[in-house]
Amino acid sequence: MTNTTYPEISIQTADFSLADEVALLERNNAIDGAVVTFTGRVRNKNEGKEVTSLTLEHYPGMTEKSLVTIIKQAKERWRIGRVKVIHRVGELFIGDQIVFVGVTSKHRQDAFAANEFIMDYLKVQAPFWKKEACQSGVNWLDAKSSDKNKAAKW
Amino acid sequence: MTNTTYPEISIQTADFSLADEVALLERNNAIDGAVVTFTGRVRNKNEGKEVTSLTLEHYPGMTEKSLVTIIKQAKERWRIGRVKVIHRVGELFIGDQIVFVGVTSKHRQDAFAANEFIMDYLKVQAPFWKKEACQSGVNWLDAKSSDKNKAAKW
Amino acid sequence: MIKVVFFAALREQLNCSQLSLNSENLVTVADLKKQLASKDEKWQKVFANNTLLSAVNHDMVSSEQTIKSGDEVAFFPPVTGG
Amino acid sequence: MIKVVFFAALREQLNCSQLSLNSENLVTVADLKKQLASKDEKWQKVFANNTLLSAVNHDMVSSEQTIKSGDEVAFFPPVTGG
Repeated sequence: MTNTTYPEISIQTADFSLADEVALLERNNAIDGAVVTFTGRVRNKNEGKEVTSLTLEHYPGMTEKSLVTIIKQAKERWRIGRVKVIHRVGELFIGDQIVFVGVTSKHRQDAFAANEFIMDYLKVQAPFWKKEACQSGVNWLDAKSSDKNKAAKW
Repeated sequence: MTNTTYPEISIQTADFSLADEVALLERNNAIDGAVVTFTGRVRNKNEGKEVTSLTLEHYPGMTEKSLVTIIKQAKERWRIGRVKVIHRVGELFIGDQIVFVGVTSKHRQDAFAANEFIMDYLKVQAPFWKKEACQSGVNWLDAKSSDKNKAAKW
Repeated sequence: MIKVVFFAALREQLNCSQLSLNSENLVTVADLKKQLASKDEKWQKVFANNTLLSAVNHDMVSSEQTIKSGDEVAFFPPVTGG
Repeated sequence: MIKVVFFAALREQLNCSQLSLNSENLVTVADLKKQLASKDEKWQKVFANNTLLSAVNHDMVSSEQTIKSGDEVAFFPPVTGG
Protein backbone atom coordinates (compact mmCIF):
# COMPACT_ATOMS: atom_id res chain seq x y z
CA MET A 1 0.00 0.00 0.00
CA THR A 2 2.96 2.29 0.55
CA ASN A 3 3.61 4.96 -2.02
CA THR A 4 7.15 4.19 -3.17
CA THR A 5 7.90 7.84 -3.97
CA TYR A 6 6.62 8.99 -0.57
CA PRO A 7 7.02 6.08 1.86
CA GLU A 8 5.51 8.08 4.74
CA ILE A 9 2.10 8.46 3.10
CA SER A 10 -0.48 6.30 1.42
CA ILE A 11 -3.77 7.21 -0.25
CA GLN A 12 -5.66 3.99 -0.79
CA THR A 13 -9.08 2.42 -1.20
CA ALA A 14 -8.05 -0.70 0.73
CA ASP A 15 -8.30 -1.01 4.49
CA PHE A 16 -5.14 -0.94 6.62
CA SER A 17 -3.96 -2.82 9.69
CA LEU A 18 -3.13 -0.71 12.74
CA ALA A 19 -0.92 -3.52 14.07
CA ASP A 20 1.07 -3.79 10.82
CA GLU A 21 1.56 -0.04 10.60
CA VAL A 22 2.74 0.23 14.19
CA ALA A 23 5.05 -2.76 13.69
CA LEU A 24 6.68 -0.90 10.77
CA LEU A 25 7.06 2.25 12.86
CA GLU A 26 8.72 0.23 15.64
CA ARG A 27 10.88 -2.17 13.59
CA ASN A 28 14.61 -1.66 14.25
CA ASN A 29 13.68 1.51 16.05
CA ALA A 30 14.84 1.08 19.63
CA ILE A 31 15.81 4.74 19.95
CA ASP A 32 12.17 5.83 20.07
CA GLY A 33 10.33 5.04 23.29
CA ALA A 34 7.00 6.63 22.36
CA VAL A 35 4.45 5.69 19.72
CA VAL A 36 1.25 7.73 19.31
CA THR A 37 -1.44 6.68 16.86
CA PHE A 38 -4.61 8.34 15.71
CA THR A 39 -7.30 6.37 13.90
CA GLY A 40 -10.37 8.07 12.47
CA ARG A 41 -13.41 5.91 11.71
CA VAL A 42 -16.82 6.39 10.13
CA ARG A 43 -19.27 7.28 12.90
CA ASN A 44 -22.89 6.15 12.85
CA LYS A 45 -24.12 9.68 13.44
CA ASN A 46 -23.06 13.10 12.27
CA GLU A 47 -24.76 16.20 13.62
CA GLY A 48 -27.74 14.17 14.75
CA LYS A 49 -28.33 12.30 11.49
CA GLU A 50 -27.96 8.55 11.06
CA VAL A 51 -25.22 7.94 8.53
CA THR A 52 -25.17 4.88 6.28
CA SER A 53 -21.96 5.48 4.33
CA LEU A 54 -19.34 8.03 3.36
CA THR A 55 -17.68 8.47 -0.01
CA LEU A 56 -14.27 10.09 -0.01
CA GLU A 57 -13.01 11.99 -3.03
CA HIS A 58 -9.54 13.48 -3.31
CA TYR A 59 -7.30 15.42 -5.68
CA PRO A 60 -4.57 13.00 -6.79
CA GLY A 61 -1.18 14.65 -6.84
CA MET A 62 -2.11 17.56 -4.63
CA THR A 63 -3.11 15.21 -1.82
CA GLU A 64 0.35 13.66 -1.75
CA LYS A 65 2.06 17.05 -1.97
CA SER A 66 0.03 18.51 0.88
CA LEU A 67 0.58 15.51 3.19
CA VAL A 68 4.32 15.50 2.49
CA THR A 69 4.43 19.22 3.33
CA ILE A 70 2.49 18.73 6.56
CA ILE A 71 4.84 15.93 7.66
CA LYS A 72 7.86 18.10 6.81
CA GLN A 73 6.46 20.92 8.95
CA ALA A 74 5.87 18.51 11.85
CA LYS A 75 9.48 17.28 11.61
CA GLU A 76 10.75 20.84 11.70
CA ARG A 77 8.75 21.65 14.82
CA TRP A 78 9.17 18.53 16.93
CA ARG A 79 11.87 15.92 17.54
CA ILE A 80 10.11 12.98 16.05
CA GLY A 81 11.34 9.72 14.54
CA ARG A 82 9.10 7.94 12.07
CA VAL A 83 5.79 9.09 10.65
CA LYS A 84 3.09 7.35 8.66
CA VAL A 85 -0.11 8.86 7.30
CA ILE A 86 -2.73 6.72 5.56
CA HIS A 87 -5.96 8.11 4.14
CA ARG A 88 -8.58 5.99 2.48
CA VAL A 89 -10.75 7.11 -0.45
CA GLY A 90 -13.88 5.64 -2.05
CA GLU A 91 -16.97 4.38 -0.28
CA LEU A 92 -16.70 3.55 3.42
CA PHE A 93 -19.25 2.22 5.92
CA ILE A 94 -19.99 2.60 9.64
CA GLY A 95 -16.98 1.70 11.75
CA ASP A 96 -14.59 1.58 8.79
CA GLN A 97 -11.18 3.11 9.26
CA ILE A 98 -10.73 6.37 7.32
CA VAL A 99 -7.41 7.77 8.40
CA PHE A 100 -4.33 6.71 10.33
CA VAL A 101 -1.53 8.87 11.69
CA GLY A 102 1.36 7.22 13.51
CA VAL A 103 4.33 9.06 15.02
CA THR A 104 7.29 7.80 17.04
CA SER A 105 9.64 9.87 19.17
CA LYS A 106 12.21 9.56 21.91
CA HIS A 107 9.97 11.44 24.34
CA ARG A 108 6.20 11.25 24.37
CA GLN A 109 5.40 14.95 24.22
CA ASP A 110 6.80 15.29 20.69
CA ALA A 111 4.82 12.34 19.33
CA PHE A 112 1.56 13.59 20.87
CA ALA A 113 1.99 17.14 19.57
CA ALA A 114 3.18 16.15 16.08
CA ASN A 115 0.37 13.62 15.66
CA GLU A 116 -2.34 16.10 16.59
CA PHE A 117 -0.70 18.81 14.45
CA ILE A 118 -0.69 16.49 11.42
CA MET A 119 -4.37 15.65 11.91
CA ASP A 120 -5.33 19.30 12.42
CA TYR A 121 -3.50 20.40 9.27
CA LEU A 122 -4.74 17.44 7.24
CA LYS A 123 -8.29 18.47 8.14
CA VAL A 124 -7.92 21.94 6.64
CA GLN A 125 -5.22 21.57 3.98
CA ALA A 126 -5.32 18.12 2.40
CA PRO A 127 -7.76 17.96 -0.56
CA PHE A 128 -10.20 15.28 0.57
CA TRP A 129 -13.97 15.68 0.53
CA LYS A 130 -16.61 13.57 2.23
CA LYS A 131 -20.00 12.85 0.76
CA GLU A 132 -22.40 11.48 3.32
CA ALA A 133 -25.27 9.11 2.62
CA CYS A 134 -28.11 9.06 5.12
CA GLN A 135 -31.76 8.09 4.96
CA SER A 136 -32.72 11.57 3.81
CA GLY A 137 -30.33 11.42 0.87
CA VAL A 138 -26.77 12.18 -0.10
CA ASN A 139 -24.88 15.39 0.58
CA TRP A 140 -21.38 16.80 0.66
CA LEU A 141 -20.25 17.65 4.15
CA ASP A 142 -19.56 21.26 5.05
CA ALA A 143 -16.18 22.15 6.47
CA LYS A 144 -16.29 22.97 10.18
CA SER A 145 -15.08 26.34 11.38
CA SER A 146 -13.87 24.57 14.54
CA ASP A 147 -11.35 22.66 12.41
CA LYS A 148 -10.08 25.88 10.90
CA ASN A 149 -9.72 27.46 14.33
CA LYS A 150 -7.97 24.40 15.71
CA ALA A 151 -5.35 24.39 12.93
CA ALA A 152 -4.77 28.12 13.37
CA LYS A 153 -3.76 27.59 17.01
CA TRP A 154 -0.50 25.81 16.20
CA MET B 1 -5.40 -9.81 31.38
CA THR B 2 -8.19 -7.43 32.30
CA ASN B 3 -8.73 -6.68 35.95
CA THR B 4 -12.32 -7.75 36.55
CA THR B 5 -12.84 -5.19 39.32
CA TYR B 6 -11.46 -2.37 37.18
CA PRO B 7 -12.00 -3.31 33.52
CA GLU B 8 -10.31 -0.12 32.31
CA ILE B 9 -6.92 -0.95 33.79
CA SER B 10 -4.51 -3.84 33.87
CA ILE B 11 -1.21 -4.26 35.70
CA GLN B 12 0.47 -7.31 34.25
CA THR B 13 3.79 -9.02 33.63
CA ALA B 14 2.61 -10.41 30.26
CA ASP B 15 2.91 -8.51 27.01
CA PHE B 16 -0.20 -7.04 25.37
CA SER B 17 -1.44 -6.74 21.81
CA LEU B 18 -2.09 -3.22 20.53
CA ALA B 19 -4.44 -4.62 17.87
CA ASP B 20 -6.48 -6.58 20.42
CA GLU B 21 -6.76 -3.62 22.76
CA VAL B 22 -7.86 -1.25 20.00
CA ALA B 23 -10.35 -3.84 18.74
CA LEU B 24 -11.91 -3.89 22.23
CA LEU B 25 -12.08 -0.11 22.34
CA GLU B 26 -13.80 -0.05 18.94
CA ARG B 27 -16.13 -3.05 19.27
CA ASN B 28 -19.81 -2.03 19.06
CA ASN B 29 -18.66 1.53 19.42
CA ALA B 30 -19.77 3.32 16.26
CA ILE B 31 -20.52 6.55 18.13
CA ASP B 32 -16.81 7.28 18.59
CA GLY B 33 -14.95 8.37 15.46
CA ALA B 34 -11.56 8.94 17.09
CA VAL B 35 -9.12 6.49 18.67
CA VAL B 36 -5.82 7.72 20.11
CA THR B 37 -3.25 5.28 21.46
CA PHE B 38 0.01 5.79 23.28
CA THR B 39 2.53 2.97 23.58
CA GLY B 40 5.66 3.35 25.66
CA ARG B 41 8.56 0.99 24.97
CA VAL B 42 11.96 0.24 26.47
CA ARG B 43 14.52 2.42 24.67
CA ASN B 44 18.06 1.23 23.98
CA LYS B 45 19.51 4.39 25.49
CA ASN B 46 18.65 6.58 28.43
CA GLU B 47 20.55 9.79 29.06
CA GLY B 48 23.40 8.59 26.89
CA LYS B 49 23.83 5.17 28.50
CA GLU B 50 23.21 1.87 26.70
CA VAL B 51 20.38 0.10 28.49
CA THR B 52 20.12 -3.69 28.58
CA SER B 53 16.92 -4.13 30.57
CA LEU B 54 14.44 -2.46 32.89
CA THR B 55 12.75 -3.92 35.93
CA LEU B 56 9.43 -2.39 36.93
CA GLU B 57 8.25 -2.51 40.53
CA HIS B 58 4.88 -1.25 41.69
CA TYR B 59 2.73 -0.88 44.80
CA PRO B 60 -0.16 -3.32 44.35
CA GLY B 61 -3.45 -1.80 45.41
CA MET B 62 -2.30 1.79 45.27
CA THR B 63 -1.40 1.42 41.59
CA GLU B 64 -4.94 0.41 40.71
CA LYS B 65 -6.45 3.14 42.88
CA SER B 66 -4.28 5.85 41.33
CA LEU B 67 -4.98 4.77 37.75
CA VAL B 68 -8.73 4.58 38.39
CA THR B 69 -8.60 8.11 39.85
CA ILE B 70 -6.62 9.45 36.88
CA ILE B 71 -9.12 7.92 34.41
CA LYS B 72 -11.99 9.39 36.41
CA GLN B 73 -10.41 12.84 36.24
CA ALA B 74 -9.91 12.51 32.48
CA LYS B 75 -13.59 11.59 32.05
CA GLU B 76 -14.64 14.62 34.04
CA ARG B 77 -12.53 16.96 31.92
CA TRP B 78 -13.11 15.63 28.40
CA ARG B 79 -15.95 14.04 26.48
CA ILE B 80 -14.40 10.65 25.96
CA GLY B 81 -15.86 7.23 25.32
CA ARG B 82 -13.77 4.20 26.28
CA VAL B 83 -10.43 4.11 28.06
CA LYS B 84 -7.88 1.39 28.64
CA VAL B 85 -4.62 1.65 30.55
CA ILE B 86 -2.17 -1.26 30.69
CA HIS B 87 1.12 -1.14 32.57
CA ARG B 88 3.58 -3.99 32.67
CA VAL B 89 5.76 -4.87 35.65
CA GLY B 90 8.74 -7.17 36.04
CA GLU B 91 11.80 -7.39 33.81
CA LEU B 92 11.54 -5.90 30.31
CA PHE B 93 14.05 -5.71 27.47
CA ILE B 94 14.89 -3.31 24.62
CA GLY B 95 11.85 -2.66 22.44
CA ASP B 96 9.42 -4.31 24.86
CA GLN B 97 6.11 -2.58 25.41
CA ILE B 98 5.84 -1.02 28.89
CA VAL B 99 2.62 0.94 28.88
CA PHE B 100 -0.48 1.38 26.74
CA VAL B 101 -3.12 4.10 26.93
CA GLY B 102 -6.06 3.97 24.54
CA VAL B 103 -8.89 6.51 24.45
CA THR B 104 -11.88 6.84 22.12
CA SER B 105 -14.06 9.90 21.61
CA LYS B 106 -16.58 11.38 19.23
CA HIS B 107 -14.18 14.18 18.27
CA ARG B 108 -10.45 13.80 18.07
CA GLN B 109 -9.41 16.68 20.31
CA ASP B 110 -10.87 15.01 23.42
CA ALA B 111 -9.09 11.71 22.80
CA PHE B 112 -5.73 13.41 22.19
CA ALA B 113 -5.97 15.58 25.30
CA ALA B 114 -7.29 12.84 27.60
CA ASN B 115 -4.64 10.36 26.44
CA GLU B 116 -1.77 12.76 27.06
CA PHE B 117 -3.28 13.84 30.40
CA ILE B 118 -3.50 10.20 31.54
CA MET B 119 0.15 9.57 30.58
CA ASP B 120 1.34 12.79 32.23
CA TYR B 121 -0.49 11.99 35.47
CA LEU B 122 0.52 8.33 35.43
CA LYS B 123 4.15 9.48 35.19
CA VAL B 124 3.97 11.47 38.43
CA GLN B 125 1.21 9.80 40.45
CA ALA B 126 1.06 6.08 39.76
CA PRO B 127 3.42 4.11 42.04
CA PHE B 128 5.71 2.42 39.52
CA TRP B 129 9.50 2.47 39.71
CA LYS B 130 12.05 1.57 37.06
CA LYS B 131 15.38 -0.06 37.76
CA GLU B 132 17.71 0.15 34.83
CA ALA B 133 20.41 -2.37 33.99
CA CYS B 134 23.28 -1.14 31.84
CA GLN B 135 26.89 -2.24 31.37
CA SER B 136 28.04 -0.13 34.29
CA GLY B 137 25.56 -1.79 36.64
CA VAL B 138 22.06 -1.50 37.95
CA ASN B 139 20.37 1.60 39.29
CA TRP B 140 16.97 3.02 40.10
CA LEU B 141 15.95 5.81 37.76
CA ASP B 142 15.50 9.30 39.10
CA ALA B 143 12.19 11.05 38.52
CA LYS B 144 12.44 13.84 35.97
CA SER B 145 11.47 17.36 36.95
CA SER B 146 10.21 17.80 33.36
CA ASP B 147 7.53 15.16 34.07
CA LYS B 148 6.45 17.03 37.19
CA ASN B 149 6.24 20.29 35.28
CA LYS B 150 4.34 18.69 32.41
CA ALA B 151 1.68 17.25 34.74
CA ALA B 152 1.35 20.57 36.54
CA LYS B 153 0.37 22.31 33.29
CA TRP B 154 -3.01 20.58 32.96
CA MET C 1 -3.22 26.63 -22.38
CA ILE C 2 -4.29 26.23 -18.78
CA LYS C 3 -5.76 23.04 -17.40
CA VAL C 4 -8.60 23.67 -14.96
CA VAL C 5 -9.94 20.96 -12.64
CA PHE C 6 -12.95 20.88 -10.31
CA PHE C 7 -13.66 18.66 -7.31
CA ALA C 8 -16.43 17.44 -5.04
CA ALA C 9 -19.63 19.54 -4.81
CA LEU C 10 -18.17 22.03 -7.28
CA ARG C 11 -17.55 19.33 -9.89
CA GLU C 12 -21.13 18.11 -9.47
CA GLN C 13 -22.68 21.58 -9.59
CA LEU C 14 -20.81 22.42 -12.78
CA ASN C 15 -21.16 18.89 -14.10
CA CYS C 16 -17.58 19.29 -15.21
CA SER C 17 -14.38 17.78 -13.85
CA GLN C 18 -11.85 19.30 -16.21
CA LEU C 19 -11.46 21.83 -19.04
CA SER C 20 -8.71 23.64 -20.91
CA LEU C 21 -8.53 27.35 -21.52
CA ASN C 22 -6.38 29.60 -23.61
CA SER C 23 -4.22 31.54 -21.16
CA GLU C 24 -4.22 34.79 -23.13
CA ASN C 25 -5.57 37.71 -21.11
CA LEU C 26 -5.32 35.68 -17.87
CA VAL C 27 -2.84 37.07 -15.38
CA THR C 28 -4.17 35.84 -12.07
CA VAL C 29 -6.45 33.18 -10.62
CA ALA C 30 -8.99 35.99 -10.11
CA ASP C 31 -8.98 36.64 -13.87
CA LEU C 32 -9.59 32.95 -14.52
CA LYS C 33 -12.48 32.86 -12.04
CA LYS C 34 -14.03 35.91 -13.71
CA GLN C 35 -13.76 34.33 -17.13
CA LEU C 36 -15.28 31.02 -15.94
CA ALA C 37 -18.09 32.89 -14.16
CA SER C 38 -18.98 34.61 -17.44
CA LYS C 39 -19.80 31.27 -19.15
CA ASP C 40 -23.43 31.23 -18.03
CA GLU C 41 -25.70 31.77 -15.06
CA LYS C 42 -24.85 28.45 -13.39
CA TRP C 43 -21.12 29.11 -13.53
CA GLN C 44 -21.66 32.67 -12.36
CA LYS C 45 -23.58 31.45 -9.32
CA VAL C 46 -20.99 28.82 -8.44
CA PHE C 47 -18.07 31.23 -8.66
CA ALA C 48 -19.89 33.85 -6.58
CA ASN C 49 -19.28 31.55 -3.58
CA ASN C 50 -16.43 33.16 -1.70
CA THR C 51 -15.57 30.03 0.30
CA LEU C 52 -14.18 28.36 -2.85
CA LEU C 53 -10.53 27.36 -2.62
CA SER C 54 -7.97 27.52 -5.41
CA ALA C 55 -4.75 25.61 -6.06
CA VAL C 56 -2.12 26.15 -8.71
CA ASN C 57 0.12 23.18 -9.54
CA HIS C 58 -1.04 21.41 -6.35
CA ASP C 59 -0.38 24.31 -3.97
CA MET C 60 -3.20 26.17 -2.27
CA VAL C 61 -3.11 29.81 -3.44
CA SER C 62 -5.04 33.06 -3.12
CA SER C 63 -6.87 34.66 -6.04
CA GLU C 64 -3.97 37.07 -6.55
CA GLN C 65 -1.70 34.20 -7.61
CA THR C 66 -0.38 34.69 -11.15
CA ILE C 67 -0.86 31.90 -13.65
CA LYS C 68 0.79 31.00 -16.92
CA SER C 69 0.39 28.57 -19.79
CA GLY C 70 0.99 24.98 -18.69
CA ASP C 71 -0.32 25.51 -15.15
CA GLU C 72 -2.91 23.24 -13.57
CA VAL C 73 -5.47 25.29 -11.68
CA ALA C 74 -7.95 23.63 -9.35
CA PHE C 75 -11.13 24.93 -7.74
CA PHE C 76 -12.85 23.15 -4.89
CA PRO C 77 -14.92 23.62 -1.71
CA PRO C 78 -13.28 23.73 1.73
CA VAL C 79 -11.78 20.31 2.41
CA THR C 80 -13.45 17.79 4.73
CA GLY C 81 -11.09 14.83 5.01
CA GLY C 82 -9.68 13.10 8.07
CA MET D 1 -0.96 -1.12 64.93
CA ILE D 2 0.13 0.58 61.78
CA LYS D 3 1.44 -1.32 58.78
CA VAL D 4 4.35 0.43 57.08
CA VAL D 5 5.57 -0.56 53.60
CA PHE D 6 8.60 0.56 51.57
CA PHE D 7 9.25 0.44 47.85
CA ALA D 8 11.98 0.58 45.22
CA ALA D 9 15.28 2.23 46.17
CA LEU D 10 13.93 2.93 49.65
CA ARG D 11 13.11 -0.73 50.24
CA GLU D 12 16.61 -1.71 49.14
CA GLN D 13 18.36 0.96 51.19
CA LEU D 14 16.50 -0.08 54.33
CA ASN D 15 16.60 -3.75 53.39
CA CYS D 16 13.02 -3.82 54.60
CA SER D 17 9.77 -4.07 52.67
CA GLN D 18 7.31 -4.03 55.53
CA LEU D 19 7.02 -3.59 59.29
CA SER D 20 4.36 -3.02 61.92
CA LEU D 21 4.39 -0.35 64.57
CA ASN D 22 2.36 0.43 67.60
CA SER D 23 0.37 3.54 66.74
CA GLU D 24 0.52 5.06 70.22
CA ASN D 25 2.10 8.54 70.22
CA LEU D 26 1.77 8.74 66.44
CA VAL D 27 -0.59 11.47 65.25
CA THR D 28 0.74 12.28 61.79
CA VAL D 29 2.88 10.80 59.03
CA ALA D 30 5.59 13.22 60.17
CA ASP D 31 5.55 11.61 63.62
CA LEU D 32 5.92 8.19 62.02
CA LYS D 33 8.85 9.36 59.89
CA LYS D 34 10.54 10.80 62.97
CA GLN D 35 10.12 7.55 64.87
CA LEU D 36 11.45 5.46 61.96
CA ALA D 37 14.40 7.84 61.52
CA SER D 38 15.33 7.29 65.16
CA LYS D 39 15.92 3.54 64.63
CA ASP D 40 19.56 3.95 63.63
CA GLU D 41 21.92 5.96 61.48
CA LYS D 42 20.89 4.27 58.22
CA TRP D 43 17.20 4.95 58.79
CA GLN D 44 17.96 8.48 59.87
CA LYS D 45 19.86 9.12 56.64
CA VAL D 46 17.14 7.63 54.43
CA PHE D 47 14.37 9.63 56.09
CA ALA D 48 16.38 12.86 55.85
CA ASN D 49 15.69 12.76 52.09
CA ASN D 50 12.96 15.31 51.53
CA THR D 51 11.95 13.98 48.12
CA LEU D 52 10.41 10.88 49.78
CA LEU D 53 6.73 10.42 49.08
CA SER D 54 4.13 9.09 51.50
CA ALA D 55 0.81 7.36 51.01
CA VAL D 56 -1.84 6.44 53.55
CA ASN D 57 -4.27 3.70 52.55
CA HIS D 58 -3.16 4.00 48.91
CA ASP D 59 -3.60 7.77 48.63
CA MET D 60 -0.64 10.09 48.27
CA VAL D 61 -0.53 12.40 51.31
CA SER D 62 1.60 15.12 52.88
CA SER D 63 3.46 14.62 56.15
CA GLU D 64 0.71 16.48 58.02
CA GLN D 65 -1.75 13.67 57.26
CA THR D 66 -3.10 12.11 60.45
CA ILE D 67 -2.85 8.35 60.89
CA LYS D 68 -4.61 5.84 63.08
CA SER D 69 -4.40 2.19 64.04
CA GLY D 70 -5.20 -0.05 61.06
CA ASP D 71 -3.79 2.32 58.47
CA GLU D 72 -1.32 1.21 55.83
CA VAL D 73 1.38 3.83 55.40
CA ALA D 74 3.81 3.66 52.48
CA PHE D 75 7.09 5.44 51.84
CA PHE D 76 8.74 5.53 48.44
CA PRO D 77 10.89 7.61 46.10
CA PRO D 78 9.32 9.78 43.37
CA VAL D 79 7.63 7.48 40.88
CA THR D 80 9.19 6.64 37.50
CA GLY D 81 6.67 4.52 35.62
CA GLY D 82 5.22 4.96 32.18
